[in-house]
Amino acid sequence: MNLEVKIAGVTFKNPIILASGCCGFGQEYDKFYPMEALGGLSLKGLTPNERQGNPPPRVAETPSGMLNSVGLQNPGIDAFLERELPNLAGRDTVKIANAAGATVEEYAYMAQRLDASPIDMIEANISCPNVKQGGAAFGTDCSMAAQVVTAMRKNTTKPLMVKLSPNVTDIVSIAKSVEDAGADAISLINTLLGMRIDISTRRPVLHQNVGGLSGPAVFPIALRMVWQVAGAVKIPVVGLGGIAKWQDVIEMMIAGAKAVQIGAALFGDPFTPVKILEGIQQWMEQKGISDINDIIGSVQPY
Amino acid sequence: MNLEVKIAGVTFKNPIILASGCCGFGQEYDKFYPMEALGGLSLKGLTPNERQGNPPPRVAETPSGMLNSVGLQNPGIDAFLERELPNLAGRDTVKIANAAGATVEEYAYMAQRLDASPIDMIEANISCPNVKQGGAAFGTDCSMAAQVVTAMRKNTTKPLMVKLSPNVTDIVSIAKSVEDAGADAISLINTLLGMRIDISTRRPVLHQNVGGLSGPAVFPIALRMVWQVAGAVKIPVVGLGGIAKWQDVIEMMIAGAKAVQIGAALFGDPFTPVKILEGIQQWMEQKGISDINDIIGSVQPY
Amino acid sequence: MAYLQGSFPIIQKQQFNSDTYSFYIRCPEMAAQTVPGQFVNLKIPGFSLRRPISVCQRDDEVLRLVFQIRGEGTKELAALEPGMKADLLGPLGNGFPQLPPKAKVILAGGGIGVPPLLALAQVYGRNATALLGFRNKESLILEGEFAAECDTRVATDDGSFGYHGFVTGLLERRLSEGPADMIFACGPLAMLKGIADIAEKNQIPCKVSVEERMACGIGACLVCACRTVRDGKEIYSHVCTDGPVFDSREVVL
Amino acid sequence: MAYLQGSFPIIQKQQFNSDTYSFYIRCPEMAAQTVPGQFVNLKIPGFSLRRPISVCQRDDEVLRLVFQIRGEGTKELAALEPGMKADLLGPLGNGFPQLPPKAKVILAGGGIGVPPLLALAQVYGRNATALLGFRNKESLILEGEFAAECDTRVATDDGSFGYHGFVTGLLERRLSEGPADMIFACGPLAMLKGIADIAEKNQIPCKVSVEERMACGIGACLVCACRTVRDGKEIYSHVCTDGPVFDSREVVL
Ligand SMILES: Cc1cc2nc3c(=O)[nH]c(=O)nc-3n(C[C@H](O)[C@H](O)[C@H](O)COP(=O)(O)OP(=O)(O)OC[C@H]3O[C@@H](n4cnc5c(N)ncnc54)[C@H](O)[C@@H]3O)c2cc1C
Ligand SMILES: Cc1cc2nc3c(=O)[nH]c(=O)nc-3n(C[C@H](O)[C@H](O)[C@H](O)COP(=O)(O)OP(=O)(O)OC[C@H]3O[C@@H](n4cnc5c(N)ncnc54)[C@H](O)[C@@H]3O)c2cc1C
Ligand SMILES: Cc1cc2nc3c(=O)[nH]c(=O)nc-3n(C[C@H](O)[C@H](O)[C@H](O)COP(=O)(O)O)c2cc1C
Ligand SMILES: Cc1cc2nc3c(=O)[nH]c(=O)nc-3n(C[C@H](O)[C@H](O)[C@H](O)COP(=O)(O)O)c2cc1C
Ligand code: FES
Ligand code: FES
Repeated sequence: MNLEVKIAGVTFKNPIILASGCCGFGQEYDKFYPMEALGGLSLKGLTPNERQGNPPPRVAETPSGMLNSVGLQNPGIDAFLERELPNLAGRDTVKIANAAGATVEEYAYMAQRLDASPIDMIEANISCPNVKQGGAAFGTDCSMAAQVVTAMRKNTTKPLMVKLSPNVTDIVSIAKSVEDAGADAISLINTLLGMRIDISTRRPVLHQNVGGLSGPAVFPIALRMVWQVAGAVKIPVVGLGGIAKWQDVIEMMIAGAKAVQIGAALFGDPFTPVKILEGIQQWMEQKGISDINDIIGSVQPY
Repeated sequence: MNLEVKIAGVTFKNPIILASGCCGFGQEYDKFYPMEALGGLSLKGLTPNERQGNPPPRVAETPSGMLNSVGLQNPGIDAFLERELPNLAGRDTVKIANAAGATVEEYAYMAQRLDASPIDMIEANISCPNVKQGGAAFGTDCSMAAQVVTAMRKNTTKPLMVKLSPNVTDIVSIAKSVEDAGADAISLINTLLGMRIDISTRRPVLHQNVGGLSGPAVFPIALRMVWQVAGAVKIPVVGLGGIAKWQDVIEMMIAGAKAVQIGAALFGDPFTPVKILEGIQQWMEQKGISDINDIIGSVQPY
Repeated sequence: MAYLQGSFPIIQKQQFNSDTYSFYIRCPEMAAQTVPGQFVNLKIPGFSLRRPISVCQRDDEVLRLVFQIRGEGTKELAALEPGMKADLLGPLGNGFPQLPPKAKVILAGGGIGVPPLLALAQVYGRNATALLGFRNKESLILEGEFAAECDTRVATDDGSFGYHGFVTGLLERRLSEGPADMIFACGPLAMLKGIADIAEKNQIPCKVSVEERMACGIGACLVCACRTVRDGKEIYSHVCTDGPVFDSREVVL
Repeated sequence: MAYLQGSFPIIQKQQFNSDTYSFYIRCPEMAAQTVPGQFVNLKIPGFSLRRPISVCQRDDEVLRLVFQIRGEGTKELAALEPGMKADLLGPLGNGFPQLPPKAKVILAGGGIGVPPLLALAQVYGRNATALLGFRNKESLILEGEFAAECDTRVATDDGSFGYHGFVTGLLERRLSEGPADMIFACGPLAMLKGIADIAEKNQIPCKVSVEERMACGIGACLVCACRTVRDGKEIYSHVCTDGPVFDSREVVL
């Protein structure tokens, strides 16, 4: 049975990737099961300099989901390359660096720094809703998104995946813009902007007032966008948003995703990725599917 | 204890309105409890001519939510005025006609027809994701939204509420456009575009492929948008999207909604509005709040 | 008529085979109003949408529901035990039209479409012929209970019990024995089509009970659309209020 | 050290008052690894996020959790009964630092912050002084169990039991009786601030256990931020891994 998928020249032993911001720099869930079980890891979002992120509270519960407003807390690219990345050396899973910046120049700088690193792939995060400068602004405007990608493309030959924001009127035109600007792959979705208010204090639950919604609640939106984008671009699409069980992965892949990422579901059940892999294999066996690639984009729309 | 709210000159005995498309023409839930218990009813979306809507399946289940793709099935404005509206005569609750069209001219025509009717308020639905022509297109573009409102405004002196789509990059600018064009109130949100796929048949669950997501899953998104819009316009805002319990109503009102609408929650528990009213009253008593208007927009953001 | 909704105790549970269950639920007010062919909309904790399940039998106090595990919701439902409560909304739908009890009727059921016909078997008794189709012997349900009320004939797709073949075969046979005033049918779409065709050919009025995905169950949301032809015009009727029982010449199967 | 996660049986349940409960949960592997001050992250069906609850006591087989109903999640939790299972992830967090058992320590707890200190009372025994604050007599918990281990003094805000006033008052009194090697504190923020100030004034090392909303509980999501000062620089540490126990001079309360 083949679970291997290829994205932008990178081989993933299976299509299950942990989502950025939900698995630190890979060490935490490695304490439950070896990271070698996974197709890949999208590491915590990085910026040129250390960021402390937003004040707490940074998390709120919502029906079948959660809001976060971490705001890209990270040690900065230098500390990452010196202190964190070496811990992943020799570990047999695809390592993806998730990178963000406050300006086009910062994105370009991130690409340049990562180009010289042993990272397998770069994921440009143009969709973080939790930072004031840059972040989402780049992901909600076609020309800004293209500028970021063009600038990064110039500075790296590493496979470049661009992560899109769902907080847009027209996801397809953003996707086409980043494809045209030279992206090798697209991942979507990042979080949807949401809010909760504590009725006893009349204050927002999040100190940032608003935050990013993720978890099963957003799955139908993510699936719709993955389907729309996969049908409109030629580069591979990685689907995420609300995946919690193996059926969700099959749905995403049938819709056109070549691989998927798993975020919030880890917090409820750290073993989600392992259970999903088991479920997928059982399903393939039952259905007599020998290669997972055969189901990608196999949806038959009306 | 005062639960009365005033929106665009119309008095609602309480802030609980049933959402359009979820309560037919008011008769169905009247079999559980008299519609007089409600602040108002937003009736099934109407178009100039009869519409049969989309082929089934028209509904799919999602985590804490549902997708629908009804596609504005309705008997047309004539049949509504002749056969349906008379059934509501003398019933003491605010009757809101929800109107849509495929062109600006059709919207204008709907306003004109409703202007001459005993309806209390018009809700312009510029946000239906389930129809090919018009519908969402009007709600996702500031200038088209404004055109619709301007055209309707010319043809009616009835209070005109405009219902916005959440499938946009910038909800605030759409809201401002319809305010500037003469809307008396804004209601939001309509449904978010989503999808589900049946993995055994590899076909979308909905015959329309995609449909509108509603239910508790969308509540945090709705709340965020209501808060943003209420802070940006001077006309009253009616909040909806995912409301299922009294706490949700309080959150919406604290965020800035003057009233709320309840849709999908009715399907799980038809008594939702009645239970919500009880809950609100108990809470007000406990907190010593004598007028519900005192909490509107009382959120203290960080 | 008012709709009723509430949580009612399951007083008895039967398991017929690996995936089919029967629940007896005490809900006197609802039971008293229910007629054969109507259904209830069942709320299962953790699921957004209610599940429509036909009433199999009723008395003054109790509704009997028979259902099959088809997905996550019915799986959860099957895990309920006597003493626990079920949240029902009902009675819903139009039900089967009522003929004089002496009318000669044919009850044609397939698989999980069989249970709703049992109430009719009780009404028409020996004037009814029940034609029940199942995949195989293992999936056979309620045969004894039908046989106690009326002339009952069983078909299995694989011939492991009764007639080897489909309900349509049993129907042709039954009609060769004599006329009937009406056919009531419930089961998979392919079966309903076959039954409707035979009814048409033989000029026998035929009522079919159809399924469609639902939300409200009471005509408020319009999701449960069903193609029907009325006055020569094709329209979308709604299974929850215009149905689930339609005339076979009216509904586009 | 590996994290553990699984569903484990509740073997005993106690109710202290209208809203406070004690669960004993059999999870030998996890219990064996747990040190005082650590916590578990508890999954409650129907809720997206786990709930962090401190370990109150442990032996080789069993963890004891004491919790208060504060919202929907803890309300559901309180409805679990012996025989049912609880989904735990743990042991999590750093725990209290270990001093020689002969060290003179002060355990300052307020309300639902009291339980995690019981494990310390067992470690330090008669060398510990427990200062326990409650709103009133009704909300008093675990006093007898502390008294069985160590010198125990209780304060209530309304004077309905023990000292009339706050734990800070008890602490001033205790310090007037003689020195201490360390203060361990757990409770509401206002109390922790008061304790930290007194500790600072008296130059006694003070460790406080703090709370923050969590998701993963293991350092992977970075939501549980907590302002701390390290090397003169203010940064956001994370309660689930850098804490929940912080030095009172390090954490910005
Ligand atoms: C009027 C009516 C009467 C019915 N009577 C019975 C009965 O007596 N016994 C019985 O076993 N089944 C009956 N069904 C079918 C039953 O409703 C479905 O099997 C059930 O809803 C499946 O739910 P699930 O969660 O197991 O499946 P899932 O596939 O997980 O459900 C997903 C969604 O699809 C809907 N759905 C799936 N299959 C059907 C279907 N066939 N019809 C309608 N909605 C569906 C579900 O309600 C749910 O909203 C009836 C259906 C209708 C419309
Ligand atoms: C390290 C740690 C140890 C704790 N130990 C205990 C204990 O031993 N006994 C006990 O009764 N309580 C303890 N708490 C507090 C407990 O976690 C909260 O009371 C509980 O999460 C409230 O959940 P809820 O669903 O009832 O409240 P809700 O307000 O409905 O919860 C909504 C969300 O906010 C979070 N939340 C609410 N209050 C708190 C809080 N004070 N701290 C962290 N998250 C919160 C919830 O986890 C949930 O994600 C501890 C908290 C932490 C961080
Ligand atoms: C706590 C948290 C932190 C996140 N941080 C990042 C990040 O640093 N970079 C990024 O691209 N996405 C980040 N995300 C978004 C996720 O990678 C993912 O796109 C989103 O959560 C949807 O997937 P899910 O529903 O599976 O969680 C974060 C999400 C969460 C919940
Ligand atoms: C079955 C269904 C039909 C709907 N039809 C309409 C409609 O005709 N006009 C309209 O403006 N909104 C329509 N809506 C949207 C709702 O009025 C509401 O905006 C949305 O469902 C979000 O609210 P909720 O989460 O409370 O359902 C429909 C929603 C549903 C579920
Ligand atoms: S299910 Fe709502 S109209 Fe039929
Ligand atoms: S809760 Fe995830 S890092 Fe602390």
